[in-house]
Amino acid sequence: MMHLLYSIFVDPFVQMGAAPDLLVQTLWDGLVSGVLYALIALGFVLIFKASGVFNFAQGIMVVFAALTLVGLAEHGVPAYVALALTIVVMLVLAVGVERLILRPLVDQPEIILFMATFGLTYFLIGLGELIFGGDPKVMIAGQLGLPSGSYRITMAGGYVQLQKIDIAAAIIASLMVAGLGILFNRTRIGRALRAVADSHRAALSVGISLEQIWVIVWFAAGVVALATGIMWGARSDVSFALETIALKALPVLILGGFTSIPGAIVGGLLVSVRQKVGEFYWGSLVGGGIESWFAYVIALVFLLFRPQGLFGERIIERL
Amino acid sequence: MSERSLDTFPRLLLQHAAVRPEHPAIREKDLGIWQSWTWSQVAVEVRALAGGLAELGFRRGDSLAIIGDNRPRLYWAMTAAQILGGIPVPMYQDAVAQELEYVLQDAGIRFAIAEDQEQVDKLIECRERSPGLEHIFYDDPRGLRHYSQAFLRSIDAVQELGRGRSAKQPDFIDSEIEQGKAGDVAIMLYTSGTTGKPKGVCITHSALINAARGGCGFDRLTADDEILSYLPMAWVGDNLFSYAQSLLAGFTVNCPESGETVMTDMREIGPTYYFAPPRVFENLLTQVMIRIEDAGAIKRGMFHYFMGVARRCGAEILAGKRVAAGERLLYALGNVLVYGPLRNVLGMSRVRVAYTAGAAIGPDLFRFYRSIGINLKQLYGSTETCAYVCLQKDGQIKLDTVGIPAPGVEVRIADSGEVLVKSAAMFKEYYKRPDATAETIDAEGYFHTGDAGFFDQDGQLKIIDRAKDVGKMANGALYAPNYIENKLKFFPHIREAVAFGHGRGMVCAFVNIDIGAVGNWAERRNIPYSGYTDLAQKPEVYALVRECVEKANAELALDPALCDSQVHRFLILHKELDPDDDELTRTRKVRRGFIAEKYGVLVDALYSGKTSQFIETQVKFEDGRSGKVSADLRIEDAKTYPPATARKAA
Amino acid sequence: MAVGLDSGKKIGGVVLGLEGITLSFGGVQALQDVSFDVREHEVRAIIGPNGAGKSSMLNVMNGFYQPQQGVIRFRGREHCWMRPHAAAAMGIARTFQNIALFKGMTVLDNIMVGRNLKMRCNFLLQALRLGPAMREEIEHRRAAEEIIDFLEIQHIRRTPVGRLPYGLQKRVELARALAMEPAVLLLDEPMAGMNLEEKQDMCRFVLEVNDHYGTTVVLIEHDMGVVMDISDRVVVLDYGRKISDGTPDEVRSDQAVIDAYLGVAH
Amino acid sequence: MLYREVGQYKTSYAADQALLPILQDKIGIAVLLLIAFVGVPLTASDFTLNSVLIPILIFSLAATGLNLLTGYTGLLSLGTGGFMGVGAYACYKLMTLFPHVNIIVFILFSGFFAAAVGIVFGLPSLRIKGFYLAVATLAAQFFLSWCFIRVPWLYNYNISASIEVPTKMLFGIAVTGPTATSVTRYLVVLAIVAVLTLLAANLVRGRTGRTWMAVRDMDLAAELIGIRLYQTKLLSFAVSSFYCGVAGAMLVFLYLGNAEPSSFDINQSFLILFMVIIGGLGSLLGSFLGATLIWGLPILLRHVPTYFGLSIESAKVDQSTFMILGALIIFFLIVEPHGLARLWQIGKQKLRVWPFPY
Repeated sequence: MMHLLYSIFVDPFVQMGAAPDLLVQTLWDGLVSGVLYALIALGFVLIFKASGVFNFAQGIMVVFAALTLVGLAEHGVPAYVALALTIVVMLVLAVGVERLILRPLVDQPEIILFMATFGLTYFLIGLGELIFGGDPKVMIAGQLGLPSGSYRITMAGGYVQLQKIDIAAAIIASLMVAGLGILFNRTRIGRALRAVADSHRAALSVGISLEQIWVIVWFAAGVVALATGIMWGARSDVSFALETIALKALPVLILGGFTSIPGAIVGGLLVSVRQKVGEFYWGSLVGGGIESWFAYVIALVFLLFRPQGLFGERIIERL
Repeated sequence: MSERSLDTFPRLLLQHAAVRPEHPAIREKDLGIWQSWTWSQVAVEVRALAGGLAELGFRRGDSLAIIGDNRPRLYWAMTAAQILGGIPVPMYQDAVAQELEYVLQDAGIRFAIAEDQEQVDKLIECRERSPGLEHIFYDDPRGLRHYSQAFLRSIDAVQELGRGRSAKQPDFIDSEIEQGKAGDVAIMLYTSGTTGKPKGVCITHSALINAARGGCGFDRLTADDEILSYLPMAWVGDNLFSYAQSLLAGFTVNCPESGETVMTDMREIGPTYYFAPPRVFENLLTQVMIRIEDAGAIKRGMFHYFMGVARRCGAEILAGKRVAAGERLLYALGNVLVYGPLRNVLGMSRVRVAYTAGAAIGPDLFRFYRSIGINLKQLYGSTETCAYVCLQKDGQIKLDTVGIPAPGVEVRIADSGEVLVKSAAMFKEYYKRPDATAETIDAEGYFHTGDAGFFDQDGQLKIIDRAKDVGKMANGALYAPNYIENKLKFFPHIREAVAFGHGRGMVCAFVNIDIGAVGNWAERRNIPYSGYTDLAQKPEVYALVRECVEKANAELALDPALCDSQVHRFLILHKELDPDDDELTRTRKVRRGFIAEKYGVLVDALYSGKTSQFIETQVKFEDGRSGKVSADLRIEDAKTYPPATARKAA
Repeated sequence: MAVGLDSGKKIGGVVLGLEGITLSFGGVQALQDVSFDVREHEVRAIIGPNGAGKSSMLNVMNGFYQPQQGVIRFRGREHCWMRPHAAAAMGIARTFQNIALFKGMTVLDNIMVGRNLKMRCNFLLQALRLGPAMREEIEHRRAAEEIIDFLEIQHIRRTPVGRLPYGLQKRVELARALAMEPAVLLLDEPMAGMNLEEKQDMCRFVLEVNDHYGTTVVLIEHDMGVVMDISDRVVVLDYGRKISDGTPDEVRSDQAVIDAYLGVAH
Repeated sequence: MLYREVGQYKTSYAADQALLPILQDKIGIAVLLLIAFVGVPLTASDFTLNSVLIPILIFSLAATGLNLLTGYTGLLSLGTGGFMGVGAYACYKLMTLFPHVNIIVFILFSGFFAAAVGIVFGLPSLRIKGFYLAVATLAAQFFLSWCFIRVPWLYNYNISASIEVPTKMLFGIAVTGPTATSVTRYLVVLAIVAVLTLLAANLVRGRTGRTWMAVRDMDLAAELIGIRLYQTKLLSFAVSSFYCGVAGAMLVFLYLGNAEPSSFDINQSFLILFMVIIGGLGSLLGSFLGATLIWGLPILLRHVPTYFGLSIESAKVDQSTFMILGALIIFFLIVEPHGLARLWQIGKQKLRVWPFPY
């Protein structure tokens, strides 16, 4: 018993102190994958904010975008052309989703739309595999001009390794967030988007139809998904295993709240760091692999005390 | 108990309670299910009620007014009154207070049983002017909690009194039943009468039992039959079918939940024995036709195809005649696909015998029901003859006759063409009206029905009109207005028609369109309208009605005796004829004389060749308020056809 | 014709008392120190211009909102706040301004849900539908049917409420509340959005409920004619404060009420 | 057309509230049961029993469980696979600990373990709603999946990390394990599913079902009527998990014969959810229709083309199944959110009013 308590409350911290480089490395790894979580969460939030849809398919959209890009490149399409074409594909997808799912389901309960995105997920999995096959592929990071290799920083008797691609990812993510921030706050479309979040009728008064807005946000989420796919693919492979990152991003959303972009980012980083640290220092206690559910348990406990999330607005129930 | 002693209704009740105590006697849809009472339970209830009535001073010869929808307790009240040697007087539930008051005074009624608050209110209103009404009992206490009048009691309270009485005097009821005689008046029904004030028709136990026994034997009714009783209790038909025959054969009477749910209740119960006046059959058919028009093209096509098959051979198959094997096969297929489901939707799947009477039924309508396998038959009778004069025999059904004289009935045609009837199932007298009684029953004991008719070559009676309405046109030709009106009314778009022609050179008519059928027709053609008056004056509607009139004319032209009765000119009335405005009787017969007087200006306009006429009329609304309806009525000519003599010659 | 209708009605002592109720939402004052009482068997109306805090008042009465200050006294017991289901168990039922029926269920099932508190059979017996559970179902079905009969909704018994027109839904909601056999019935704008005929029907039903079951009725209504016709006493709220309280005649002639109503453009 | 309801009147509430008030339905179900219990065992091939009927029945039961929670109580759960796993592993452990007790007892008893776990993961349901709750059930799914892999005690420290079902006898007949015939297993599964379905039907049309539906349709109003939300939701979680647990135990013991953690992963949860959505939320019949469609679809895709001399690679079949499933989900949500069960009902209604449209 004492041993167990020791290994929970003392040993990990002793380790942290003994090898600060390892701690920093773990933190960095957590932060980096946090950026990717944050990107996925960003896609979720975009769509949720504007159309009230909890898009379960965001994960598969990442895979689908990455697969399309790599698939096109494999057929000899130059990298940048493939990138452009993939963006077009994401636009087509956005239009398709709006026409075939959102429009017929307008005014349905949120939970129905949520389930519809399960359908979309399965459809895209089937379609992706049918077209591109189920084998893992290598991301064309180099052709797209993304850096490879790493920086090594020595510290405290050891070193910390920073992958260049991770740094690039962080930069691109920041740029996208900034871009979206501008889109949301500075443009007419942005005003409409925010209006939609409040009330559908208000959006109509801004002069942009609901349908257009849906296409725009789904397209934006598609582009975010593409970026996420490229980054993630550059770190590992492009495969359907990526799909599960969407599930990992869910707790992020719960912590961040479904409607808050800053929340998505902070939540993504927090969850990821906690997850990595938890796995590294405590995971062995329970046989490892706690990454898969640790974030959920945190989110669950969190939800019990603050059902509307970290940054979400308080809900007042009325009758 | 021997057959001989079963000569009053109370004795019949005791007999069923003894022979089939557990057999359901009556059901009522209440609180969502069919509450049932067995014959023995009914006997107990009726005894209690009779005892209570006696306790409150109901004596031999007293009358008991009964007013309300068909409810078990109201039926029991009839038997209870009969046990005490009293006379139940059922009344129409939609009668207004004045009408009730007349009957209450005429029959000197001291006791009344009402269904609910609505009827109680009417009776209380009557009582203010006719204090002879000493006691009012009610079935449904809803809304009556704070009615503190001493003369008001619930039926439950009366039964409580009765139970108290039988505790003190256990053999009282039985001795009362013992005193009853077959010749006692069992019931008094007020005839609405097309002219004059209503008369109370006194019918004895023996007459009603004879009629019931004749009918039950004729159609082999047994205790296992089921009937839905939804027609007014004040009407002789309901008395014969739901009361007399049920008590004779022991079959089950089913009371619907409310007027709105009759169709649903009918579907649930699935009566084996069914009665309805032609207008009910007509409404049902109209609904069927409207609904099928809303069906998809394939189903609609299939429906019409198989209805065609049924028209060709359905009635013949039902009548057991020879039909080609191919047709028979098609009919069998149609039975699975259309007729069976249709009977099911109508609630008539189990109907073994269905009757219609009260007015002439359109041949198409009659044939429709027979062709889908429903054994619909016609009968002829009146209140005075216990609705028991002629019945159609299975296998000998004709569209335009009312069948052969029923067992035990003698029918004669007077020289004037009037139908005369003599039987054991006849009324005793008009209450306190010996003059009227003498007028209708002649020295030989024949009752003068007032209907004109003749026997055809098969010995079946054909009724053409009321005898007094049959007249002569200016050229001396026979004029039977009812016959013409019925021909018009057989068209689904025409609800009522009033013909004029006695002593005139040509026949003209008023028409009421059927707002349901024509309304639907107009909606399909995108003809907007705001209400009856507006719709009635649409040129399209006039064209529609003219088409009907001309078809009727073409048929009339074929009959040498009636070819002069073709309708030359017509107009569509601006309001629906209404019993509340005295234009129709409560049984919806047109009061031709009254109408001719009320709308004299329109009649004149018809015969003066005008093409339009302004009219303003007082109307009573349902809530008792009155108002005015006015309109400029169009008058149109209809094409007439030359007599068909030429064709006959050829 | 209600012959001698009022003769039998006996208004009893105070059944529900509210003292110094104060309620606010994040700085918005909904109710300020409101006190009034409801007597047994009476029809008590709460009126006031839009936003006067009428619905909030009902929500306090049945425990949906918790007042910051004040005491609710129900049948002699004091409560600072009642939990909604506790309020229901004590005999407070209500209907809602924006109909809160269970849309996916039939009329009969909605009413049967109202019987829920009266049903005792455990879950296992229900699953097996054994004797006691079956008897209980039937007993309560009968009770539900009596309410159906009372409110004249036999013809829609098996219809899912989502498919009913508005007026009938209101009636079904009343039926569901009645199924709870409440001592106090709170009606939030029972006649809102109805046509004249439906209003008359609903008035009749409210009075009959009050009369037949002896239920105390507290209602919010905008139609002044209706309020003045059917209520025994009226309390008037304006901007979360009570400005008048008394019989319809007293309230009608109260200057504060006249001012409040004239001051609000309708 | 087939429904001739005239004359089917009810003289008591008991008859009016019967499970199948219409005579034709009674006959239909009787015939169906007769075929299922007698006809099928006599005629069906091993393939039909093993690969079609047994799994369909088991998944129908799991879908019924999820439907009680999601369709009737309105609580979306993505943890079905996990709850099924609890049942399976509980049954396995019970069997190991008490090898002489009848296996059928354990299959049923394992449901209680699943119910207990269900209650624990249902605890957040009072505070959180909608997809937040769905996420909470995902936590259950991931946690339980992880347990099935990382807690070796559960699979008796088996090296392969899977559980193997030994042969167990009932009245001298093998019901589980490699020697049990498919007919025996089919009959056991059928009997359990039939009885549990009957119980579920009783529940949903009684007080419990009504409180569940009330909570689903409008939880605030339900509370104001005196329904205790917490108890109601937890009961729903418990009963739902019980059904899933039994289904999970049957899946391993009467169908698969051995279980790997992947049998109870998130994909299983989704599959069952899809069965419920396509079959019909809030309809027990729907659970069966959905399970039949979703299980039958790939079998059809695999076998039908061969009749026409075509052959499709099995990978392609899987991929098309995914696509069709996804499209079907969206289609049903748009066109008929109440799924196949509603289509069935509409068809039945059409037959009842035939030849009229209403």
